[in-house]
Amino acid sequence: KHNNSNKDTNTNNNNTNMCVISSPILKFFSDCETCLTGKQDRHERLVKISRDITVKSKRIIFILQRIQGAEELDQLLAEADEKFGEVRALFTSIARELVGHSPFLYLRAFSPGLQEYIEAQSLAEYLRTKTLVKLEDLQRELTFDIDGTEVSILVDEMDYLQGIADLTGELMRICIGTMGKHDTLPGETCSFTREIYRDLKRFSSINRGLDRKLQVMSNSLRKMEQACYTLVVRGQEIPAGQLGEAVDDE
Amino acid sequence: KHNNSNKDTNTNNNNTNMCVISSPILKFFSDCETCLTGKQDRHERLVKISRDITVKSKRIIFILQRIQGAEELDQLLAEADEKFGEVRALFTSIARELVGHSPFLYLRAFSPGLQEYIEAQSLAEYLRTKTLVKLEDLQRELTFDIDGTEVSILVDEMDYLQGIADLTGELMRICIGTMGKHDTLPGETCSFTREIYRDLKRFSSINRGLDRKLQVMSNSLRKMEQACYTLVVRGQEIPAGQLGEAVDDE
Amino acid sequence: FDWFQEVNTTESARREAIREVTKVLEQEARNLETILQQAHQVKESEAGDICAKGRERFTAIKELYAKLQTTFPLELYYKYHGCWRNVTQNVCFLAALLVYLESGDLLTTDTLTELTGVSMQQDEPFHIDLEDFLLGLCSLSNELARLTTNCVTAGDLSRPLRISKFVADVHNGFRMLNLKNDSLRKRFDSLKYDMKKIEGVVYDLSIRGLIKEEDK
Amino acid sequence: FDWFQEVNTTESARREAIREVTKVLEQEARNLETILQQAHQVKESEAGDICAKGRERFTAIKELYAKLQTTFPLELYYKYHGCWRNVTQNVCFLAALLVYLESGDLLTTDTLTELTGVSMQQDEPFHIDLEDFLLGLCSLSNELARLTTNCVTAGDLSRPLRISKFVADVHNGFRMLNLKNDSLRKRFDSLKYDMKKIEGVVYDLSIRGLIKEEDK
Amino acid sequence: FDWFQEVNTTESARREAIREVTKVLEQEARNLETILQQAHQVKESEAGDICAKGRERFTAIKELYAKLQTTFPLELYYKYHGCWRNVTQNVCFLAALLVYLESGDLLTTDTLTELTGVSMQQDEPFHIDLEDFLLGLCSLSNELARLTTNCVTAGDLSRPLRISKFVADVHNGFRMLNLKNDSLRKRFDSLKYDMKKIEGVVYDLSIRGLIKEEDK
Amino acid sequence: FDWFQEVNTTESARREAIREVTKVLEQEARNLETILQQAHQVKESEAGDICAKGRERFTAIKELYAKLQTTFPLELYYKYHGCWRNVTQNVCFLAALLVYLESGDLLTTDTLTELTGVSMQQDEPFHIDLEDFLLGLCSLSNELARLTTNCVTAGDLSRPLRISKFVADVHNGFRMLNLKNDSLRKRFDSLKYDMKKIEGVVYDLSIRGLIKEEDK
Amino acid sequence: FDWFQEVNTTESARREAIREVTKVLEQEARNLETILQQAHQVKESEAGDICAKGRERFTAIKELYAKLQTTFPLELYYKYHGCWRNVTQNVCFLAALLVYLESGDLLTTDTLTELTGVSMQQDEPFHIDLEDFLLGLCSLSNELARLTTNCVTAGDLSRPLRISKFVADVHNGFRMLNLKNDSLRKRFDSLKYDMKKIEGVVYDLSIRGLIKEEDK
Amino acid sequence: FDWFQEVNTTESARREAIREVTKVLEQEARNLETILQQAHQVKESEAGDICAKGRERFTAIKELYAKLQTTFPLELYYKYHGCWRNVTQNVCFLAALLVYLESGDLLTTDTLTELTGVSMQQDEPFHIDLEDFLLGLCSLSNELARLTTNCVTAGDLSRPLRISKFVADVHNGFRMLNLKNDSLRKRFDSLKYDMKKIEGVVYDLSIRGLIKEEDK
Ligand SMILES: [Mn+2]
Ligand SMILES: [Mn+2]
Repeated sequence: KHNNSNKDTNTNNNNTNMCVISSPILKFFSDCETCLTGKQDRHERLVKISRDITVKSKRIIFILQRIQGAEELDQLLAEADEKFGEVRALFTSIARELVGHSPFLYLRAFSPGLQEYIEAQSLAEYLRTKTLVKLEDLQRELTFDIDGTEVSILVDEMDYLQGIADLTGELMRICIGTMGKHDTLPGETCSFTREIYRDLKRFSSINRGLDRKLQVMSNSLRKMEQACYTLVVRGQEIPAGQLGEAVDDE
Repeated sequence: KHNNSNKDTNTNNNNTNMCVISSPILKFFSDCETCLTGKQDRHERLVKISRDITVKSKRIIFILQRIQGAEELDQLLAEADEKFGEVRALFTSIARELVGHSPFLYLRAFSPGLQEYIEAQSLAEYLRTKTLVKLEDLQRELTFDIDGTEVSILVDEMDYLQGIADLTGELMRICIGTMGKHDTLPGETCSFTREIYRDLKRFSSINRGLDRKLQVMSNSLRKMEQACYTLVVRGQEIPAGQLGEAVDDE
Repeated sequence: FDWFQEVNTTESARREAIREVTKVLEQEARNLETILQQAHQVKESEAGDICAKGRERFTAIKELYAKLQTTFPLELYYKYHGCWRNVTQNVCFLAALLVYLESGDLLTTDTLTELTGVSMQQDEPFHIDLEDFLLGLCSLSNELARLTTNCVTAGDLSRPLRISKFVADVHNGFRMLNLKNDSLRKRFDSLKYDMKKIEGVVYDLSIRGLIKEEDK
Repeated sequence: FDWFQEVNTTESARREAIREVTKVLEQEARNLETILQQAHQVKESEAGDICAKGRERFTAIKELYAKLQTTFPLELYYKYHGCWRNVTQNVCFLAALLVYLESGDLLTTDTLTELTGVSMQQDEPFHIDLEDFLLGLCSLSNELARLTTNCVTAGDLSRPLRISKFVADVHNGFRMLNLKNDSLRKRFDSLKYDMKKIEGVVYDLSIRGLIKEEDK
Repeated sequence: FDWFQEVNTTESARREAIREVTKVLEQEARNLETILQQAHQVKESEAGDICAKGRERFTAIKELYAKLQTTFPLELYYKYHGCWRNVTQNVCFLAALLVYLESGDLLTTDTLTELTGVSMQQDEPFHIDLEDFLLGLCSLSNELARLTTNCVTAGDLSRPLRISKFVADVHNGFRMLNLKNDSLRKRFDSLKYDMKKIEGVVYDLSIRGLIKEEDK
Repeated sequence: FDWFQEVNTTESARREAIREVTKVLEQEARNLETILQQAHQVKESEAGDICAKGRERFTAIKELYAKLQTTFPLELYYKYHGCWRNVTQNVCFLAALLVYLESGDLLTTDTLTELTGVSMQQDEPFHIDLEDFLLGLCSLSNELARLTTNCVTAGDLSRPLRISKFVADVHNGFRMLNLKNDSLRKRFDSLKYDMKKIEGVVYDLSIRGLIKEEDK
Repeated sequence: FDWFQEVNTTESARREAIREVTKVLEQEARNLETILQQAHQVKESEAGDICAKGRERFTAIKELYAKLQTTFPLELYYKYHGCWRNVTQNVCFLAALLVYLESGDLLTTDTLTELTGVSMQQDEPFHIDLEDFLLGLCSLSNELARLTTNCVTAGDLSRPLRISKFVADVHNGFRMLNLKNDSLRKRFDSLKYDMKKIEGVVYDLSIRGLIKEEDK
Repeated sequence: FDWFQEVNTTESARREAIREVTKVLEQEARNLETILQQAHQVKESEAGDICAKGRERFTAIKELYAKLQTTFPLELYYKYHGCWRNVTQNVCFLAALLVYLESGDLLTTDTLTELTGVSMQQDEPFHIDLEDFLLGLCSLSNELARLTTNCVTAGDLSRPLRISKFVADVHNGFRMLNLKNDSLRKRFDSLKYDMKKIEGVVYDLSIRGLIKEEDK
């Protein structure tokens, strides 16, 4: 009762978008509303695209996990490439949303998808060339020309490293899965992971996130080393007196 | 080398969907694949719709939070109803996805949206009729006729109670926000919350989830009681010798 | 809130009833497991008896599943699914183990339905969830890995190769699936280890020339 | 991974540089706050002097913001945003307090830009984030609530009503926003309490007839 | 292992029996709480009726405690103590609230024994643990803090001062204890907070001249 | 490894000895607190007696600190610091409260050294850590906020204004410090809150004309 | 509150006394473990000496258990049970290991009582809790798994098969129990794992023809 | 408060200085680790080169420890201990690994002092804390477990047995200690696990006849 000084202003902001906004304060807040709602909506749209990217990237990884012998590799990579095309289309939509906005402002919205994509891309790259995908190559793949503007979905080093850490998990699965079926892959993946691990270990305790990733990598590496060990130990044994037969068997 | 017994089967399941699947085991797993992928895809679609429902419901709540005097109520409710129409359309999409599937299997996908909707709906209902929305009324609103089949998006009691617990949070905001501007709302919301709390308290320690909700409610209730107390204490004071003036002021 | 009192009572009663049935079901599964565990100690040729005894126990299990379906409205299947998940996975595993011991084949959905009386059609009101079935198969390979070493200990040298082929087939099937990062994927990863272990046994036999040519 | 070494070094250097600047910025903001805090102890009429001193300090703040912009590539603004969020919210609050003390008006984006040298256009490479600005306004109402009681203590009975109107306007503005369940919404909830508190003072004055008719 | 199996079964049966009784006990405690909660809405003078109804419910509670003692050998008291801890704390709180509403006095151990039929002698085989009693008292002050504001809202201006004195006495008692136990120490801190809150209400009334001189 | 074993034993013995002393120290601090708490119930003029009694207790505390220094080699001060942190913060608070009640002044480091026999020179082997001292001061303002409302209730209307000025000074002192430490910053925020509360009391008195002009 | 204070003091004293005894008990258990650990390095035939030495140490352990029973009223057994749980589990493990090394048999409850002087009757005032006993058995199989590989390394090829049978029996016993308890179930899973490991060793020996026919 | 401000500034400056040195120390430790990690890929005979390179790096580490001691008054050792704990544990581990690779012996405290220039006398003002040393040894066994499998993979079949004996000795040493400290106890459990793993490798080699008789 003692405070009805602002009843008037109340009534004309009930539906903010329809009626004329008189006071400059309300005008300012009305602009804020537009800006904040725009942000929220864009965030939502990006989350949705990101989820689609995650699903598709995971499926690419599953395709690549089917590798056993060397001969199927090309076919699997071809299959994966087809799917990568679809993922690229999704990234184009993200780029379209980001025209004129900082990717870092919306990073939280799409970084799960981005990380899964990096995981898939680096796995494909490893199987194709036996090398680690480079951040700059990924970055080039994620730069788009949207109506004449160049839009980069900037890949943060930490997102990249997260992807690499996840990659070693997948390499571990391939190492275990192809053991005894593929001549070189188990050993190669193990050495490759060991090198990555040793190189990255140099940067430990710089960044807490990195340390967690190193821990994950270390676990995968140990599993791979253990598997290679088992294979070697078993192979070392040539039962006395049956040497001849064993050679025959090969 | 010692195990290449199944190389043959390997080669023809590389791209599972294209070539003929010979063995019955692979046939079975191929069916599994279809089933699991279908589930995953449906889950994803439901998550997306649910996020849309959450956003829209939150905005409805914000519209209703704008209430100050009694006179604006109708207009705000009308505005809210319009938005509720949009939300209902989204629920229809959910129902369409659920034809032939158990809502509980996908509950995790859409329950955030459902809870936020219940919160919005119960707030609107309270402001309209000063009563608590009934579970059966909500359930009726969420039953759809999809191409002749009746599909119910079943509302779990726990989802309902979660919505009610959140409702008391919003009532608390209304109580504080309309204090000194609206004659009856602050006191009414406080008593209403107190009744809900006392009624629900009877079921405490039956269910851990419910206990957490009761804790939230209890906090809101205390804030409202404190606010009402402040108003009353202040109003009790009529400075000696200025009695006349104070009455004038009203 | 009296309606809530009522809902609550119904709910509690239902959960209690389900709990009762699953408790007995768990006990039955444990008994069945004890029977089938004996397969580790006997020759393959003598497994028939064990299997026969095992198959008998399914009568009780079938009845319990029938009873379970009367404890709640079937459209709420997935609401209470968590209560019998574990035991159903175990039953699937045991059924698959039984069928393997009997015939060396993979448990089919039809046989499972025959044994438990429950359909595997995912759109039936009451059914066995596909994931539970697959998790049961993972347990099967784990048990077969143990069986492989034990039957070598017992002097049965022809089974390992057959088991190896069987598990490789199951593994190939699993590789076709798109799994999320869930418990199924974890179990699938451990299936790989089981397969390696079995292959190891086959290798051990083969370098000693203990595998007959006709088995290959 | 040598490139990573390099990236890491650049990154560390940048963060260090930003940290340096924001540290000084925080110190400057603290100094400014100490000055403006004196408003609680003086009459409104004597606030001019305080305001003048306060406005001077913005020269340093402006320079620091200019310096901040040289420490990293501006397109990475939101990557490092977390480093200066807190201090920027504080600067917004202090600017808003200064402007209110000077003129009784709400800080406009133009004035803020004038004081800090930073644009509020959200698509400029370096700008003041809208949310930080709004959080600053929440702090303002909190401070004004304190000012309201203190100026009554100091015998200044005409300000409360004016402050009350001002804060009510800000509150009305906030009510137009669609907020998520984030820190802004929390601060908005506490703004309501500040408003109640100020209204309480006005009420206390009005029942004692201490509000002049012309102020209403 | 048969003997173990047997022990195991006895154990399960006991826990089941205890669970049954405590479940009903919890229900009774909740009913009692619902009754006593009404004290927040009525005048002090009308509380008598509520108290009478509340006291009646203790007949059932007493019986349940008697029954609880028959479910297990009493020398195993502390083995199962965890099962009824929570509800006993709640019962202590409710007894203390009842006694306070009736007489304004602190619940004595004798009265508690009278109400529940359980001794508080810590060396009796079945007793109420001291800690549970003290935790109940902490809940009491929390409830009284709420009661204080609500009775002012309801226009009863004489109670706050009395509640304030009562809670200050309880607080003094607590301070003597050497509280090692973490949960008790935490609750003691909250008791302190409640006391301050009640003192705040008394202050609010004092400054507005709403406390009669004779109450002081 | 024998040498390690020995080190280990010494270590345990030391911790045990420290634990013994701090336990008694905690008891003494509790006794002292009980005495000083009475200040809430008496007029300012009668506080002298309480203060005298309180000062006496410091003899015991001083001795205990002396004893504490004999339990371990002083160069390991910070190794065991955690063991007496809490009690030392409490002692600082009580010393500060005592001094405020006696003289209305802020506890100086010299007086603290006089009372406890422990230096505050941070480079002395055994000293009172600065942070512990500051945390004690935060507790002081919290206690003074309570005292403020209680003395209004008791009809003592001249103290709030003086307390308000005192706490504002303490607050100003704190604001100068660049607080990095988390727990200290949190407590500083609560100091701010206490100050506002005390200002609120002064406001309440002001608007009712209960503050004498000469006090201002 | 004086009475409470008293209860509090008794309580502290008791816990202190219990702590003292269990500390020595832990030391004794560690000594015993060091002795029994030597079994990993010697031939089975030479274990007799180790066992004799181990058995001697139980005199001290027996005395300590006797002493423990004097530190508190026995009806409060389960109140303080947590204090000696860990060490008792360890003692059970060591007793079981001793008995296995001596005779290849499973520790009986009678032997345990003989060694420790404590009954295993669950209704005796002071007894060894069944769960603690079972957890000790789990530790035993873990140790035996280690022993199995080590004795193969040491060239003792006949033990693995016997250990394998022993652990399989223990495992079968456990499977009968309806394990609700979480920690026990977890340890049971690890027992399963140990059994498989031991079976693996037997397999390794079998396939290399290193198991004598008469051992089977 | 000026004095406080000053103390505060000194404090900040010291922490900054310590931070600087430990940062470089961490970098050096990481470089050393990268070098020693290569031991996993080379034959034992070629390790000499790696060790030589590794030993060189200790010159820098020694200097850094010397520098660290100049950054603060040494009697405040334990105040800042937390800042270099982690890196010191790492340095201890690396020193122990280096010594093991060089000679197959356990790092002695003298050698550690020689390498780092820091005493291990626990009463020296600046020393290496015993716990940090022990934690470093735990890391060593973990690394040796990895080394054991890797050197088998690399075809070096004679090392595992030697590593196994070494780690068993360390384990025996540890068992003597009365480990109260939680983190140390946890790490001791993992040491046990590492030992079992290494024993497993020795077993794998033994059973396949891959260990030469003279190595035993
Ligand atoms: Mn992955
Ligand atoms: Mn809400």
